[in-house]
Amino acid sequence: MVLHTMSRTVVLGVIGSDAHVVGITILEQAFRQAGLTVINLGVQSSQTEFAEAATQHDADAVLVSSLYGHAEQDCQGFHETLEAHGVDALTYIGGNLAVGQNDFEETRRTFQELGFDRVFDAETTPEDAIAALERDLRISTTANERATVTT
Amino acid sequence: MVLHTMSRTVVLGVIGSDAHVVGITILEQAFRQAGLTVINLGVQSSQTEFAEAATQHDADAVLVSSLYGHAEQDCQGFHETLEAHGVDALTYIGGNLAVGQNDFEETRRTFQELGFDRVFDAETTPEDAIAALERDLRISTTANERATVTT
Amino acid sequence: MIGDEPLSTDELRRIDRTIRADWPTGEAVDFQEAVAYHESLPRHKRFADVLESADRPLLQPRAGVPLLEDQIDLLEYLRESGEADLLPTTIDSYTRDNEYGKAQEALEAARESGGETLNGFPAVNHGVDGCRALIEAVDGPIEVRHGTPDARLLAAITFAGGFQSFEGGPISYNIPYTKRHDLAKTIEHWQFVDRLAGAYTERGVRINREPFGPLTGTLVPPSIAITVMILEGLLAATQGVRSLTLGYGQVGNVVQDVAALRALRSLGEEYLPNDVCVTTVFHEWMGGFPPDEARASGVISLGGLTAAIGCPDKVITKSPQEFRGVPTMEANAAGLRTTRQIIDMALEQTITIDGIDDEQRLIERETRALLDAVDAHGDGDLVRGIVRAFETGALDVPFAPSESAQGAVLPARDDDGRVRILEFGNLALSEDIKAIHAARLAQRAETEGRERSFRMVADDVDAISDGRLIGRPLGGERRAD
Amino acid sequence: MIGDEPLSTDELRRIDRTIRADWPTGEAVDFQEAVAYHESLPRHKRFADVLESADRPLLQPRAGVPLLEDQIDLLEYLRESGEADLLPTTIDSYTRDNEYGKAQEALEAARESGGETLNGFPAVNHGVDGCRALIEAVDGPIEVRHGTPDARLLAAITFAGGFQSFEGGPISYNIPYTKRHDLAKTIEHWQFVDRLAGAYTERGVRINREPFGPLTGTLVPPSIAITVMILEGLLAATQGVRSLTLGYGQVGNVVQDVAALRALRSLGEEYLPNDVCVTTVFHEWMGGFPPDEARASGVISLGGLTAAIGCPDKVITKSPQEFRGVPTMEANAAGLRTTRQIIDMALEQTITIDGIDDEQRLIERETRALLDAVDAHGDGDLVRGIVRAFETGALDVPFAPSESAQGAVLPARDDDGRVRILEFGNLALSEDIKAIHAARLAQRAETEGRERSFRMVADDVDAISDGRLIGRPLGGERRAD
Ligand code: B12
Ligand code: B12
Repeated sequence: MVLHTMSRTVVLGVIGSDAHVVGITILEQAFRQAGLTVINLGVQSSQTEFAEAATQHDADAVLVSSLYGHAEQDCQGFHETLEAHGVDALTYIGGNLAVGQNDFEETRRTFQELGFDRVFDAETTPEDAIAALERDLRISTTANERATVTT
Repeated sequence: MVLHTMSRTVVLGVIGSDAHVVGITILEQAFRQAGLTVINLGVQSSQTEFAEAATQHDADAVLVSSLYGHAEQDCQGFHETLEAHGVDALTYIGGNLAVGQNDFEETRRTFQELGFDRVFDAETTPEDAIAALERDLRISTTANERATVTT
Repeated sequence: MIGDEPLSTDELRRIDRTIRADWPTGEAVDFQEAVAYHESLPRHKRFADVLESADRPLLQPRAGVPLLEDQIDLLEYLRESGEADLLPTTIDSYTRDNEYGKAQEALEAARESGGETLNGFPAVNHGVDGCRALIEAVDGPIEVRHGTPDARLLAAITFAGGFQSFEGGPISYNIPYTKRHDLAKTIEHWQFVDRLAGAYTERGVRINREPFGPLTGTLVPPSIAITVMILEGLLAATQGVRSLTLGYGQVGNVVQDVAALRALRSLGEEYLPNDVCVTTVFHEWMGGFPPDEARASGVISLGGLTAAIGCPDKVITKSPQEFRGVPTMEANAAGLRTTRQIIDMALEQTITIDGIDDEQRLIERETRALLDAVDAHGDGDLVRGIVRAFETGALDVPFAPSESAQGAVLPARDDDGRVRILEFGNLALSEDIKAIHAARLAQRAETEGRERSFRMVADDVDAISDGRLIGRPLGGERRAD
Repeated sequence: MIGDEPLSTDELRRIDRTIRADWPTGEAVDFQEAVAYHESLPRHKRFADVLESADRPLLQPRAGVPLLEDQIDLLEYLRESGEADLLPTTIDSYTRDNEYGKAQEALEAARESGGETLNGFPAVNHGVDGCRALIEAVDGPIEVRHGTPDARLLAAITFAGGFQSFEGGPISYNIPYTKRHDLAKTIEHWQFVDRLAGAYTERGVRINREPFGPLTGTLVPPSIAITVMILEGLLAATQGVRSLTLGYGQVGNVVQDVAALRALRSLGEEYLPNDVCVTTVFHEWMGGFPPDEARASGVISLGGLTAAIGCPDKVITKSPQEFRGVPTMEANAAGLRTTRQIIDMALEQTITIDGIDDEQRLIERETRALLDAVDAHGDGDLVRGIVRAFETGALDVPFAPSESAQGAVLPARDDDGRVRILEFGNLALSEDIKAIHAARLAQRAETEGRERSFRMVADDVDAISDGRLIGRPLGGERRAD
């Protein structure tokens, strides 16, 4: 099966008042190498900034990063904000999503309920993220395939 | 309260086929410094050797050491052997008394049931052992005092 | 723009009044009464005295939870079971953003649910009395650790609350910690913090100040970190601070780390006024940790060993749970004890490593060059020099998220694992120094049979969490399996 | 008394028949068939090949449980989750005493209850087929580790069972491990083991042999350990062993440990015949551990760091649960990964420490003196020399429980934490070497303001478990609180 060349646009940023920039810097470079168009909002980006960038660049995916432990508070109403801006894109979130030594499955559920299509832990490599994007951004994606790349 | 000078005799040894000698070497020296007469049987001593030495030297206490994890098997019938030799002495056992990462309280119970007056873990210092001997070898020892030095 | 001048007493009073109005707890601050309170504290709770009179590296963890009672229990646990010599109180992220209202909501939620609604101790919300309750309940000296660009109210309340040590500075708590805070403004805010510390100092209460040495924590070249430390030290000294602890974050190459610690101490003593007591703090590896507690203990131990050789006055320890999130108190204490064991075993023996002097000389040359550039940018004023040097990129920090810095510098390890500079941007280093870095990195590129590129940087960022020091092309495989 | 001569084929056959009759499982051993079996094993299970071709120190834990299935699971776990390069099978204490009947009872009890009735894997009782099932199920090379003075049947069965590495030797598994075994007799028994390994070797199946370097594990002066290693190596070489791994147990002073590893390798290569491939193994601290997993990780890490500098071919790791008892498999794997992390981080950088050459020279001088003394005691025969040297105390091991040794040597650390000799007994060292030791210990005594005495030895025995390297009078307080 031949993969479609990736000429898709993704919006990437760190939400809330989180300043952990290294992860998205690495992701940005890797995504570009993989042929994606990347709009990197940088750290400390607000929900509105994500939504506006997604509208402006007609993004296929909105990728939210959060490391500092306040992701849940910062993402309350995130999908409503996107919707209000008319954004209909895939949404991912990744990083250290909870304060403390939580069970990741619980964390995943929390963020899925908030509306994210995929939830990634801090062990996610850029390759994992690209593999997920490659599958999700194809014209037809079966639910089955989607499940197998969920990390 | 003045402590009686210690002019008592103790038999010390490592039981079974255990060769860990360092602990009893340290204990022997410390006991001597504390004024005790020490009969050190060395490592790999049998129940009979303990009993015979205790009879021969009219020991006040018999101190068994075991590190290698076979103490329970090695001490089956130990008190019967002592009795058969007419030994009526205080008995202590100490060291790494179980194989693996066991709960020490359980181990203590096992060896108390085997008849030992006191059971010591591997964190026991020579000073702890001497303190216990000092109390137990006094003419009158109250049950209460005895409980407080149990380690 | 303000200059590098001591704030006048009037200015200090005026700002003090303004910022104390930012949140109701500000009202309770009374400087005179606070000085008397500090005087009532026993000697073993006086941070500067304990640190400056230590005869072996003291250990300090990071720790902060929302509720007062929990914070007391946590610190007492770390002191008793972790054998911590110095204690921290890490402040939550809302407070760092001066969002005291949000912190209050979260604090109340925590009081009700006991949940993890905040990633630290909201000291402003706890107020002077809350802080004092903490100081009194914990039997050791405690430092405020945060990451707040505008920490004026936090300082006013925690100083009055009995804390005698305060981390951060206008560069180190701006460049790595924020995107939009203006650097000049941040310096102005920290002049207040330092002047306030100075005012206490003049009354005999020596507040210890600790610029945050690790910056972005990720492959920061030693000379950049040391330059920032000296600049912040100078700014603080101008305001009357007399107890300064300069920091440095482990990069993982023992020779480079020991050389950096020595350069930090020697340049710190050289550049700072004589009446300032300079101490140093070594942070165990501040970059990405292995996602495995056992491997993390190995990283922590290499830090401890380095500290035993480099002999800083203080070591900030990491926990084996660093990768995953805020550690349990048991893991936090474990990081302390692992460090204590290896430091103490290594301290009792002479370990003299070759090549430290050469590396130290290189670090010092670079640092002097950067400091000279700041000076040149300032036309006689240090504040102006700092702001302009960051503007032009003459001074820069790798991975800096701040818009006040260029963030153009890219670091990479050389063949020996020492951190060198791959992209300089406008960093004010001479051509011959740049040539040294280029040569070292060319050597590595040759070893690896690949070009010098961002790929190397990315590999190096992951190397330690992947179980290596250098991000060699093959090392990367490990993570995938 | 037997001499240092190769056993004849007839003798080998005769003994083989006798000892195989000691326990029913002996019957199944068939040398020819076993050689063919070994030939069928894949290269990555051939111990000597894997070890001798490694390009960084390989890691090996200790591990043995009674039941076959459990042992398979344990080793596979250590290989996968612990990333062990080489695997062990530690034998139980009854087998070590040749009490196969008792081992059988305990094994059957374990099969019924699953309980911890044995402290290791009773390989003789499991027999050739049981051993092969283990070799086949585990995807890596496995060594037999035990402590058995008379290991003839154990060797016959485990060699036929597919094991290609076997720890121990007539001195190292007698002097530290038993009280009453006669040394001459033990040497005779090991001649059989080594000759059998030699017979396999001649057929192309190179069985790796590993004398046990740490001896009593407690402050053993390096020259004593190295002397024993070379003596056992020579005895084994006489019988046809061609793959020899000489061992050394960490004492905790980095300079002394690295010097000892270098001396071990260089003297090993010098003294052993050219056709023997000599490798070295470093044991992480073999003495008393701290009763705390966090502190134990610090001790383990110092071992890893030392290994990265000393570069042995193999490292035997400890677990953070060493103090309490046989570790859980998780803790065992943790010890491996902590070691791997610090070794790999340190290996990628140059760490050149001063003073190693001087210490190495001293160790080599001492070792040569001891070897010369053994030679002199032997009137031309090595076996006689060894037995007599131990009888007179010309060669001796501290804390030796064996009646075949004087056990008169007492070690203590000097002011730098290096292990020196306090009481020499009759140890065959020259007066000038003794003077060096005496001077170093006198210096320490002065530092501490106390006499050289057994108290120092006792304090040193406890020092590492108390969180220190040297048993200073004050360090002792720690344990009490
Ligand atoms: C370096 C670091 C810092 C630096 C950051 C510098 C900077 N500006 O970037 C400094 C020292 C300034 C810092 C500050 C703080 N930090 Co910090 N920091 C770290 C550390 C050690 C490494 C982070 C890192 O750079 N990793 C390397 C990069 C490459 O990995 P990554 O960020 O995880 O990103 C990868 C994946 O997660 C994934 N990913 C990330 N986002 C996304 C998004 C999507 C959509 C996908 C698919 C994948 C993905 O892909 C990336 C590439 O592989 C981590 C702990 C750790 N991981 O070891 C703590 C850590 C993240 N920090 C933490 C905390 C609490 C803080 C502070 C709040 C408090 C403090 N200790 O001072 C402040 C926060 C300041 C702020 N306002 O944000 C906590 C978070 C706690 C939690 N969630 O429970 C951690 C886990 C440490 C800990 N154990 O306590 N920190
Ligand atoms: C050194 C050592 C060895 C040396 C011993 C050399 C010698 N001949 O003495 C060598 C390497 C030869 C060895 C061999 C073995 N060992 Co070993 N060894 C140790 C080690 C590391 C230190 C022991 C020591 O010397 N401690 C220092 C002394 C001063 O302390 P101590 O012995 O604990 O004694 C003190 C206290 O326990 C107490 N005490 C002791 N006895 C008594 C008695 C009384 C009455 C009282 C009051 C107090 C008391 O007071 C002493 C002074 O403070 C321990 C682990 C540890 N503790 O760190 C393992 C350990 C004891 N060994 C162990 C094992 C399994 C073995 C072997 C069976 C297998 C193997 N690994 O090869 C063989 C056994 C051989 C045999 N036949 O006995 C296990 C025991 C497992 C268990 N119980 O669950 C341990 C715990 C290691 C482990 N975690 O697996 N070992």
